[in-house]
This record gives sequence, structure tokens and C-alpha cells, in this order.
Amino acid sequence: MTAGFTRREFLRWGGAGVAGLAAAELVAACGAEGTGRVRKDTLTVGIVQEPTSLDPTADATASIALLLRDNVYEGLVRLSPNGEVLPQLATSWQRQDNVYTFHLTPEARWHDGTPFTAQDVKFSFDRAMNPSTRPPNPHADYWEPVQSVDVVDPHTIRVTLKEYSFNFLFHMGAGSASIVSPRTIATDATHPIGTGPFRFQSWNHGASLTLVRNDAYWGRKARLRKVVFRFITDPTAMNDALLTGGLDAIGQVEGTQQLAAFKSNPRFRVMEGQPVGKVIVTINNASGPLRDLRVRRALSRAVNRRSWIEGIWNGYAVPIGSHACPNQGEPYYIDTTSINPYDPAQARQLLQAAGYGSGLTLRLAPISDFAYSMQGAEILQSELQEVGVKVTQQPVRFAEWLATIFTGPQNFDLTIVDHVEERDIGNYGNPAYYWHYDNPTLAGWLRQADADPDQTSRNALYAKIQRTIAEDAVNIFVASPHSLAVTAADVRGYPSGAVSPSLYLADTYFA
Amino acid sequence: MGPLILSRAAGLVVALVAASVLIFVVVNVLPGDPASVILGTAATPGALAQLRQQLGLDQPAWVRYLEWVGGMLHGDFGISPISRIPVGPEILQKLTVSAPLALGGTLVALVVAIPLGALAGIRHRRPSGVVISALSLGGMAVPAFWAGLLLISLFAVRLQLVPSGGFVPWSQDPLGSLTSLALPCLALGLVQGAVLTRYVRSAVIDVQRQDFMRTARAQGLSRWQALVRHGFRNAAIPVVTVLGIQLTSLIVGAVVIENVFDLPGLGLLLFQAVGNRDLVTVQDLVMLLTAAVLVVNLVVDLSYRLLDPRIRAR
Amino acid sequence: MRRRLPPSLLAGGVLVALVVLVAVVATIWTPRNPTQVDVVRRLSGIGQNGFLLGSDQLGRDELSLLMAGARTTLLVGVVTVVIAVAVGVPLGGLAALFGGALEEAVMRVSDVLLAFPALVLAILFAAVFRPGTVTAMAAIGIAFVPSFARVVRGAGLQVMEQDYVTVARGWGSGPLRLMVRHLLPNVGSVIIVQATVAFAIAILAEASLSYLGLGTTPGTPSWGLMLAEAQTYLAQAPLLGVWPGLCIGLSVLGFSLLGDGIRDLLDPRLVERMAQT
Amino acid sequence: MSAPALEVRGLQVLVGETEAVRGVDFTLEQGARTGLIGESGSGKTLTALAVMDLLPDGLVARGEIWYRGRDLLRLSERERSRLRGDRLTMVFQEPLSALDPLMRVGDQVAEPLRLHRRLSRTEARARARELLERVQLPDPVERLRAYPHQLSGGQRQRVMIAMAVACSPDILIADEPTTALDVTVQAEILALLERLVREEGTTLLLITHDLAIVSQVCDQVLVMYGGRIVEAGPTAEVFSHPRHPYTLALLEAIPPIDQQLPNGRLTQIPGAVPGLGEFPSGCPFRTRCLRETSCCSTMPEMAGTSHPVACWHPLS
Amino acid sequence: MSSSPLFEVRGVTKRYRLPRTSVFARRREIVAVSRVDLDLNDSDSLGLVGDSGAGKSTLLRLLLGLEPPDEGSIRYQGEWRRREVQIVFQDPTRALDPRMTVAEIVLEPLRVLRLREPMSTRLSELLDAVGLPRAAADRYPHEFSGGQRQRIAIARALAPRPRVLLADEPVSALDVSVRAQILNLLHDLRDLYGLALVLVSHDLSVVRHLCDRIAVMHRGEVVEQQQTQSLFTAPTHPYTVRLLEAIPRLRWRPSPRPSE
Repeated sequence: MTAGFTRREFLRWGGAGVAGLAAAELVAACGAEGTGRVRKDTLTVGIVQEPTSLDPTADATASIALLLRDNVYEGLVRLSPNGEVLPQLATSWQRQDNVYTFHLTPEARWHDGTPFTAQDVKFSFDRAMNPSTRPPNPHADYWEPVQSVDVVDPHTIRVTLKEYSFNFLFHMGAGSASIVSPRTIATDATHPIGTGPFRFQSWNHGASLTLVRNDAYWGRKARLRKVVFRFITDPTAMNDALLTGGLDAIGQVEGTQQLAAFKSNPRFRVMEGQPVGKVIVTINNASGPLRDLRVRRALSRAVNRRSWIEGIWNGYAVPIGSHACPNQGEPYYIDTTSINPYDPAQARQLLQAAGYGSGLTLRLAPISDFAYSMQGAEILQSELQEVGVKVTQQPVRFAEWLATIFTGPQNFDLTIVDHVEERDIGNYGNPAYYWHYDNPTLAGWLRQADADPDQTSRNALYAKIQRTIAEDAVNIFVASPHSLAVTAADVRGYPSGAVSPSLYLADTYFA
Repeated sequence: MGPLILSRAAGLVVALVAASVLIFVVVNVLPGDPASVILGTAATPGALAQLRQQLGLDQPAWVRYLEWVGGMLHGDFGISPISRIPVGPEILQKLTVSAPLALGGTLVALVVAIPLGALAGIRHRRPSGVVISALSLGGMAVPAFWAGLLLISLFAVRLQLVPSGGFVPWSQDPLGSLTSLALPCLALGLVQGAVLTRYVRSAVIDVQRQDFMRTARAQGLSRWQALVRHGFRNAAIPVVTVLGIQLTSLIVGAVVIENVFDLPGLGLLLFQAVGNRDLVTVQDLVMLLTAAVLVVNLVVDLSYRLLDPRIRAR
Repeated sequence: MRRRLPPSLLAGGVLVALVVLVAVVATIWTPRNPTQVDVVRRLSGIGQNGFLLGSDQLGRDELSLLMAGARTTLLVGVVTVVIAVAVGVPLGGLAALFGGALEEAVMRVSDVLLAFPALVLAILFAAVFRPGTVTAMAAIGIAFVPSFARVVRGAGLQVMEQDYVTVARGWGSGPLRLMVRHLLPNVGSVIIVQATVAFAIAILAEASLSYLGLGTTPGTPSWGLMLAEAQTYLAQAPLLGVWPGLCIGLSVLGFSLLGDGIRDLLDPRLVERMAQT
Repeated sequence: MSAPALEVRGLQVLVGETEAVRGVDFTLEQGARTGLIGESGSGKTLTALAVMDLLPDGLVARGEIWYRGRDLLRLSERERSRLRGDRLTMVFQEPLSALDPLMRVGDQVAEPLRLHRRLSRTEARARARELLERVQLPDPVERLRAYPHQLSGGQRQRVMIAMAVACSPDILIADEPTTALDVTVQAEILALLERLVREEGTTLLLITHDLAIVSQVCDQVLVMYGGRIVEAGPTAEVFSHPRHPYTLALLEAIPPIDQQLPNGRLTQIPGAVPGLGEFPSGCPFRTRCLRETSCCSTMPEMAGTSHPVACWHPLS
Repeated sequence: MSSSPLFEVRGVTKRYRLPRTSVFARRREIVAVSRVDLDLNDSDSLGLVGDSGAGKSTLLRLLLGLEPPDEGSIRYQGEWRRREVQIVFQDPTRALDPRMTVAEIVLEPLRVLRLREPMSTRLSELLDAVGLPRAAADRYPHEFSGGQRQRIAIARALAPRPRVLLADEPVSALDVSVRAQILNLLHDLRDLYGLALVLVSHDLSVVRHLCDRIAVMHRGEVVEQQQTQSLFTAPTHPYTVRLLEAIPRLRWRPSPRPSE
């Protein structure tokens, strides 16, 4: 299975910071520094989901990367909040056809004092690639295009690909592509050792995780002395904690209904970022009546994207028509929302034509861990009822969803999930993927596009792919929610874009 | 008393063994293989087999049962297959939230129930007594989580006096920890207190009907003196027996209340562990809660015997 | 003998009758379709946009949801109590009747079962089976079994000590006859009282489970679910957090009052007291 | 003859609307032992409780109860509690439930002494030991530390009596003190009670349904039926020449212990004792009486001086 | 008269084990009835007297056949003990099932014992015999006074046409003025049906009135057994003497007057 579809991505919306435009803020804030009063140097951030482990390769929970990647652990490269690839441990690199040569910083040291070398990179990558040593975090596909990893010298490493890959470098910014130390990997789950600007201090299960500045950092040192992540699952409680001063920032805002209150309050600053993730109603294309294109189109047309955007995100989302969202991480995005517009009358006709005029019953499995999925289910049930389709709901926990719908027997009709992973349209080329879309032609186009180094022709091909997916009504494509962050007004340099998997706080400080 | 404690303790051991068998059986019928849950999309048959072996799932059930129970007896509660964290310390840490919550809830309940219940019992024919008992009946009908929601809505959302949820660790800000426990304890305690008020009230009413209360008054004690010298001690016996049952429902209430207020205690842990299919944690937690109930019942039983010379003698 | 009906019986009867009536009406008619989403008109206030009690965060009619929720609540109550009675009463009866090892076994098992808080049992069940109304009902029902068994045994033992049972045994009445002829009719009132109390607890338990997402599945209106969904909107629409809670509270109150009332009506001690004074 | 110890005039006890005691007059002479006879429901216990101010909640006493020149019903609650347990004391029927199960016997006996005599703990304890000796409880020192459930029925009743005589009361009311006891124990307790009362010159009101006991212990007797006193007088006089048909019927319904009845049958009273509020108007006994005439539907007054009777057709 | 007695009780002992106070403690036993010998002939009437706890009621249960003796033997010479030995208890409230009508109560033994009797005729006969109106049949026990309830219990005991009637303190829960009615009823029924009567009472006057022979029980043993008259005049056992002396006697009685 090549799909890189993991818990981390799903949870990024559900459990992590949705950041936005930050870079501009960062520069603008520099001049405002202290005039006598004691500068605050501890930042407390509210986080919805607590990590299950502190080893970024341990499992797929999104908050592991959110809290630790770029702060404690580093990779060859990192992603900017908007999805640009920036240098990290690799200060520079060259590509020659299929071969990348990364030049590593000679100054980096692990938090335990040992020097960082190219051997550590080779260890991490080989471990990820080798099926017998591969850690549980299932990002094997990131290394799928890789042929070999070779140490050139202690500060140079060479990665040889099978053929050109448009997405390879991008994926090296992911949490699971963190470089880990072969000496400490066994204990990283509870005492993470990385090379980043913060070092781990303590983890109070169920309550908080504390990082302190790494004063021996090889690069530009962090401006905060200390970062405390507080875990608060309830959105109302989260908002209250910010209101009452218990927090300096909310990593991500789930209770969008209270956003207006923060916007009008000068003590706070709301950062609206780009839309991130694709919320879709996944259709099991192999299940009975859903094999019929007319039925799938009818379902798509029964859904009013505006209702969802208002009802679930209070307007903080944009409609999408295919499997791509309009942010810089997916530069090939085109608007396809007019292909299956909201039209219940036509939906009913299509169903009639398909022979389901007298009714149709479908099973819907929303994921009970995610509010958007549960709310979407209520809306979907109501909307499909309008066109004569009865829906029976059976919510599943995410763990169960993974086991029974995503990888398991796949005995379902519909489910609702946010595909947060960037550049994951490649899944439509995999007929075994859980929505069972089998189109060899499209699969060929996808391979061709990834291997095409030319941006114009590549984007044209991706546009054709997006249209085809929409026309085939593979899934019901609903919306891409905005990344949103709220901080106290005096917080500067807070990352507010969520294309990057991490909440990079080395540039954050108090005004 | 000595042999009594011994025999009660023997009964407790039997009950604990029965409960552990029951829990083990129930938990191990869980559909879904923990190994495949952990591996998720990366599951290959080889990796699955390896992980199963690592988790000891390839052993026969009885071996796993004995290892589980044996481990617990040595204070080793196993390691969560999901988080790779030892469950024992995890539980201990959650107890720093749950234990104060339960204690605080009990305290609130007692503070509410004893004076109000006694008053309602003494004045059960007068308007004030009727009002109290009506209030307590109303309080019993309120689900603890709704009480929590209403308290949040009033004190956190409207008045913004306290946070509506979450927990500040003791080590970080003890005062903040107390503040974050205030509403949960109140929500839990008020509802429990309403129930307890009813018991206190009926115990006080019952005791007032006893012949010895009439004897006491025949000695020249006033109604009030008789209650203080003879009534309350006797009324305490049925109330103490009820406290055991109360504590059971307090534990249940705490599970829900922790969810309402987003408190990182045992209840939330249990809830999340069930969601994550974290069998080891679920098994340990349910066993722990059950053991707590059994032990509390034993303590209540013994203290009730201590209070009552009629039973003490036997 | 004419006796004044206890006021709690009347009050409880009225509340329970109201819940039953609403539930019955809701099976044929509600003001609107309770699952009909109308996002444009969401979070309407009382009387706004034709929503008598307002609309929820997805624009569903609050009143219709509440009415349909009564149906769910009653169903859960009835099924759990039936499970508990069907299992608990015969067990308790047999224990009282035969005593000895059987009684010992029944009581020990119910002791252990009693140590499982009902909700913990329900959470376990929700994990083992799929969370849903059926699972919740089964778990709550099973959790009630020991208390029914105990109550019936206790009352049954009292019956067994009565002289009329001794007389009947003197003629050689068999266990079955004693059970049917004397034991069950005489513990009947105790069972009824216990059942109403259990009904009240079942309503609370179902609400708690649904609130936790382990009870009634979404798509079926349920008061507990409504409260769970309302929690996020406490600041915008506090009333959404009030209505379902009130419904739960009043139904529980109704059944507790009814139980109290029936107990007062049937309690021989009370009758005695009335006659004595 | 000195002033009477207690004089009750027109005493009524109301249970809600119903009169349970319907206007009772009687006098307890100083040092006399008076028996109050009646079946269940006749109101004898309520009469005693009204005198003691121990009526259950919701019951109201009306009329006059004169003690040492004061009408008890007009005293404050405090003044009445001060008399209770000191000047007026009471022994109850069921000695197990009438003692506090959680308190040691010694402390219970000491209670009236500490309350009324303000004795210190040690003094009260010493007095309690003497009292237990006086009521002939074996091993009094040990018994002081016992709990009520550790004593036998007779021993408990001795404790009750010790409590009742602790402050040398003027009036002692004993309500069915031996009904719950075995015959052999009953005789001992009655003898004890009689001896103590005689020694102290205490006025005794003994409530019982057992006529034989009254004939053994009491020199005066009051017969109650349906909330009224229907006959009163010296015991010997009332028992050998009963004037009320009810008294006669009661005496005749008791099988004689010393002789066989000639025909083997007892004289029986028809019907049953009515429940509270179900007594007929007028003479309460008239529906069961063989002598009933039309005038019986109005209530007869107690008539006569030394042996008064409330009957329109008294036996001569 | 038949030569062998109806009941032949020989050396009967019955022990009860007290409930365990703890798993370690040995269960204590009390001896309720100890080495008792008794005979009961047809139409005999035997009184059992003694303090509470003397074993009187236990002996009745043994005679009724509810449980076997631990030692000794009880031989019943009749045909069918379950039918022929019936019992009346002290407290008529506890003795009547409150959920059954009088008709059901009285006829229940016929049903349980599968006796083929014309039910309605038998019911009327029985109600007449105990002096209850026929209208009583469809009412419930709580609608009756104590004395009437005891009549219902007696009617039920008579239903299967017993030869032996066991009576356990049959009048001690009744009002004094009602006692005589029930005592007379028992007296009459005994004579009418030729019943053998075993009467347990703590009230010697009642026993004296109804019984030809008296057995005095003390701590589980029968300490003395005599004809009624001679027991009163010449008691031999010290306990009997104590018992007789303790009985409060009516010191004065109204002189017998010409009947009205």
C-alpha cells in the first residue's frame, strides 16, 4: 500500500494548529522591543490533542510533529507555514537529474552533546526505508521514489531517486522525516533528543508539555526561553483559557463560533491563514448502487457546500470541487466547484434515471473523534433525505475507522473525513485506495505529472486530473477549512499557516 | 473485630479475583486486533506478527491473564501499546486530578447534605423541611454533566470567574489547580449531595420515630438535646452504609464530569483508552475502579460495624 | 378504606404521563422534521423563523428534537427495565426460595457486578460492541440486574418468613407454587417501585452515555446528544443547553416521584402509622 | 388526705380531626397505685403521653392537667422538660427499643441525674451503680459498661426502671411494663416496681390490658374504652362489683385460672374493638352492649363518688 | 379408642445452626428441642407451656412435618399427615396472604392437596363454621379485624378436614374482649369435629381452659407432663412451681349472677 494517509493528517485539523500568514507579521514585529518592562519569555499554547508519544516516527498522531518537529527535531529541510521548502539541517542542496546532494551544517549537535553527522541521516532514512526496521509511523511512501542514500563525507549526503519526483523534497519536511539519533531512538518516546532550537524539559501527561530554549543551538537561537503546551480538548474551555489569560495562543481554533468575539477584542489577534485540507464525503465506489456514476453525481449535487461551510466552520472555509485546495502547498489547484453544483432537483432526476426514484438507503460512518465529521453527518443525512436517500449513521472511533474502513474490510458506503495531507491527489491512481476508484488512464497521468519537472505542463496535467475526478464524482468534495490561530495581542512571530506539519516557535516572542 | 476483618478481607480477595476474570474476559473479546490498530496503514503480515509477539498477544489467554494479575500485584501495570508509556505511573499521575476531584466532590456533598438533610428531617412537617426535600429531589433528577454545563455557562461563560475547563498541573500553579477543580467538584458534589440529603433526611426522620428518642425525652431532654445526644449518632449508621453506594456513583459521576470539564483524570483516560483501543490501559483502569469500589465498600462496612455495638460484638 | 393519594404520586404521575404523551405524539407528528437541517436559520431564538423553541446550531427545530428525544428516552427506559426485571426478578426469587448454595451464588455474583459502576460497564460494552442505543440499553439493563435480584430476594425472604408460607409448605406446596402463588404477588409492589426508580436512573444513564458519544447514535434525536452538541454553543445560545437538560431532569423527577408515591401508597408501615396516630 | 398528686380534667387528644381521647377526668392520689385498664385503641397510652408531654408530632392535647397547683398544659416546653425525668417519669413497654442501642447502660442511667441533679460524670456514674444495685441487676459494675443488646429483656426493663426512679419522682407512669416479658420475669419486675414505689411513696399509674396484674398491684383502677373513662374506683370494689357492662364483660371473658368453667364456655363480648374514629356516637360501648337502649346514643357522664361509672344502665 | 397414639414422639432433638459470623469462626448451634417424648391420641388436647425460647414453636414445626428432627423419631399413625395435621398461628396478619381473597385463602389447601371437594359448598360450610358471613369470601384479609382474621385462618386450617389442629399462641395477639370469642370457637370446633388439639401458649389460663393435659417445656426439654387438674394442684418440677406462682391471678371476681 503506497498511500501516505495517516492519522497525523486527519488530526491536523482536528487536533493541531491551523496557522496562517505569519512571515509578514514576523518582520513587522521586530522593532517593537522592550522599553523598560520585563519581557515575557514563556509562551503558553493551547493544544487540543496531546501527543501519544514523543518519538516522531512512533505513530501517526499529528500533534507529535506539531509540537516537536522543527522545535526539537529537525529534518534535512523544513516547510514554511505556507508550504515552501526551506533549508534546515541541510543548508543547501543540488539536484542533478535524479540525484540530490545535501550539504549538512557542520555545527549541529544533538541535545545530548554528540555531534550531528551524515551518518545520522543515513541511519534515519535507511531505517525508514527498510521494511524490517521501519518504524510504525507509516510514511514508507515518502521514500518510495528513493533508490539509495549514501554518505559522501561527514557533512554531505547523497540521495539517489529512481526517477524525478516533484513531491520528494516537500515530503522531507514531514514529521516522520525527522532525523533521529541512532543512540537515543530507543528512549525518544519519552525523552526526545533532537538538534532543534528547543530541548525537551518535561511532559505532564494529560496536562502539559514543556520545552526550554536550547542555548547551544547551532543556528539562530530561539527568542523564547520556555514554551508550555497545555492540552485542552474542549473548544469552549480552550477559548475561555485564552480569555482568562491561562494561554497566550491557541494553536488552532475549533470553536469558530467564538472567533468574532476575539476579533472584536483588542487584547487578541486573530490570524486567518490559507485554506488547508480537503473535507470530503468519501464514496465507496465499489459498493452496489454507488458504482453508478449517476448516483454519485446525484449525491454530489444534493450537497450544499455553503450549508456545510456556515454550519460547521461558521464561514471559515472555501468550497472545493475536486481533491485539491487553494494554498501554496498545492500550486496546481484549479476551481472545479461548478462541475457538480448544488441542485437537488437534478439530483432527484439522476437518481430516478438510475432506478432509485423510489428510494435508496446508504450507510454513513462519520468519525466520532472529529466534530466536523459528526456535524457533517447530520447535515448530509438531512440533505440526502431531501432527494430521497435515507442515511443510517454508525459513528466509529478513529482507531476503528482506520482498522475497518481505511485498511480493513472497507464495508461502508459513505464516510466523512478531512484529507489534510498536502499533495495527496496521487491516491486517485491507486485502485486499492479505500474509495476504490479504478481509472488506469488517470493513474498514468498522475505518474506522468509527478515525474514532470516542467511546471506549466505539469500543472496543465494536474488540472485535467482534477476535472476528471470531479466529473466522475469520485467523492463529494465539500470544503477546505481556513487555518485559524488566535494569540494574545502582544505575541509576535507566531506561525499561522498549517501547510507545514509543525508549530515552529523559534521566531516567536512577546512585544 | 479481628477475625471479622480477616474474613471480610478474604471476601474482598475473592471478589477481586472474580472481577479481574470478568474484566479480562470482556476486554479480550474486543473486536479488532490491537496490533493492527497500532500499525495502521503500515500493517504488513510480518510486522503484525512481530508486534503481536512483542505485545505478548501470541500467548494463550490464561498466561496473559496470570501475567497481567501478577504484574499488578508487583505494581507493574504494563505498558500501553499505543503510547509505549508504563500505565502505572500514568494512572498515578491522573490520580492527582481524579482523587482531589472525588474527595472535593464528597466534601461538597457532605457539607451540603448533612446540615440540610438533618434540617429537613427535623422539620419534615414544616414548610422549610418540605422545601429542602423538594430541592433535593430536584437535585437528584439533574444529571451531573448538565449541572456542570449550567455551572460553566454561569460562572465561566457569563461571569468569567473561572475557566470552563482544563487543568493546570499542581506543580505549575497550585492555586490555579484548585480553581480548575472548583466547578467540577461543585457539579459533582451538588448532585451527590442532593441524593445524600434524602438519605440523611429519612435517617433523621426514622430515628425520631424510635422509642429510645421518646425515652430520652422522658428523661427531660428537649427535642433538640435528644437529637444531639441520641438521634444523630443513630442516624449516622444508615447514612454511613449509604455512603458506600454513594461513592460508587461518585466515581461514575467523576468519569462524566472529567469529560465535561476536560480534566485529565482517570475518567478521561479511560474514555480515551477505549477510543484508542488501548486494551492494557482499559483493563487496568476498569480493574482499578472496581477495586476502589470494593475496597471502599469494605471500609464502609467495617466502619459501620465499628459504629454499631450490636454488630461489633458479633 | 379510603386513603388520600400521596402528592408525590400525583405529581410524578402527571410528569410521567406528559413524557409518555409527548413520546406517543412524536411518533406520529412533530412540528417539523427533527432531523431537517436548515443552516441559514440556525441558532434562531425562541419563536424566531417559526421555531417555537428556537433552532440549534444546524438549524434543526429544537421543539421537534425534544419531542423525538422523549421517544428515545422512553424506549431506553422500557427496554432496560424489561431486561433487568426479566433477569433480576427470577434470580432474586429463586435465591429467596431455595436459599443455600444457590442464594449464596446469586448474591456473590451480584456483589461483584454491583462493584462495576453502571457507566463503566456501559463504557466497556461500548468498546466491545459498537456504541449505540442497543448497546447502551443492554449495558444499563445488565447493570440493574443485581439490584433487582437483591431487592426481590430481600422482599422474598420476608415473604418466606411469613406464616402463610409455612402453612402452605405444611401442605406440601412446591417451590413453583410458592413462587407464583405467594412470592411474586407479594413482592410485586417492591418490583414496581424498584422499576420506576430504575427507569429514572436509566434515563440519566442513557443521557450521560449519549453525552459521551457512547449512547444513542447521531441521526436519532436524543437529549444527551443535544446537550453534548450544545456545549460548544453555550456562549451564543445558552438555551440550547437548557431545554434538553430540563427534559431529562423533569422526566427523572417524574419517575422518582412516581416511585416515591407508589412506595408511600403501598408501604404497610405508612398505612400502619396512619392508623395508629 | 393530702392534695392529689395529679388531677386531669377534660383531657382530649386530637389526631387531626379525630378525638382519640375524648374528655377524660381522673385524679391520682398521693402515693396511690392506680391501674389504667383498656384494650388497644382505648386511648390509655395517649393519655399517659399527654401527661408526660411526649405526644407524637401532630397530636394535640387539650384540657387541664394539674400538678402541684400548676396546669401542665399551660407551661412552656422548657418548664415541662424540667419536670420530665425528674418529677414525672415513665417506663415503656418495649425495653429493647426504648434504650439507645449505641450508648452504654451506665451512661443512660446517669443521664437524668446529670441533667436534673447536675452531677459530675463520676458522681453520676457512682449513683448509676447504686441504682443498678437497687433494681437488683446482677454485676452492676460490669453492667454499667454493657450495651442494651447485651442484656436480657428483664434486665433491660430493670435498667428502664432504674432510670425512672433515679431522681425519686413524684409520679411514675408505667406503660405495659411487662407485656413483652415472660411470665416468670413479669412477676419479678412487678414485684420490684411495687417495692420501689412503696419505699419512696411514689404515685404510680400502671397502664395495662391485663386485669390480673391490676388486681395484684393497684389499689385504684380506671377502665377506659373508646377514648373515655367508663368506670373508676377502688380495685376490689370495681372488680367484685363492676357497674359498667364493659367491665363486667371483660372480667367474665377471662378464663379463671383456679377452676374449670362448668360448661367449658366463656362469656364473650360480641364484635370487635372499633378502629380510631369508628366508635359510635354516645356511649362508645353501646354497639357491643346487651343493655343498649335509645338513650345510649347520648354520652353518659361519669356519675357516683367513690365508684363512678359512665353508663345509662349501670349494674347494681 | 385406638390403642396406638396418633403422634408418637420419641427422644426428639432439634438443633439450629446460627449463621456464621465469620469464615473462620465455628458455627454455633443452639438446641431448640431436646430429647422430647410425647404422645397424642385422637381427640386429645395437649397444652404446651413455657417461657419464650423453651422450644414450643419448634416442636410444633416438627409435628407439622416442616423439617425432620435431628435425633429421635416422630411417628404419625394417620394416613396422610399433610392433610390431617393443620396449624393456626399467633399473628393472623402474618398468616394470611394479603394478595389473596378469603375464598382463595380458605380453599388453597384443597387445591394444593388436590382434594376433590365441591368448592363453593365447602367454602360456605367453613365460613359458617367459624362464624364469618358468606359475603366475606370475596374480600381481602386487611378488610377484617384481628379476631375475624383469626377466624379466616381457622377456616383454612379446617378446610382439608384435619384430625389434628396445632395452635401456636392463637389468641395472644388479640384484644382481650375478642379473645373469648376465639377460645370459645376453638373449644366448640374441637368438640364438633373431634379434633386432637396441641395448643402452645404462655398463658396458663388459656391452656387450662382448653386442654386436658399439659406439658411444661423449659430450655428445650419437657420437664413435666400431667393432666391439667393435677398439674395445677400438684406440680412436681421446680420450674412448674415457679411458673404457677408467677401467674398473676385475679384477686377479685364478680360473683356469678343469674344470666340475663
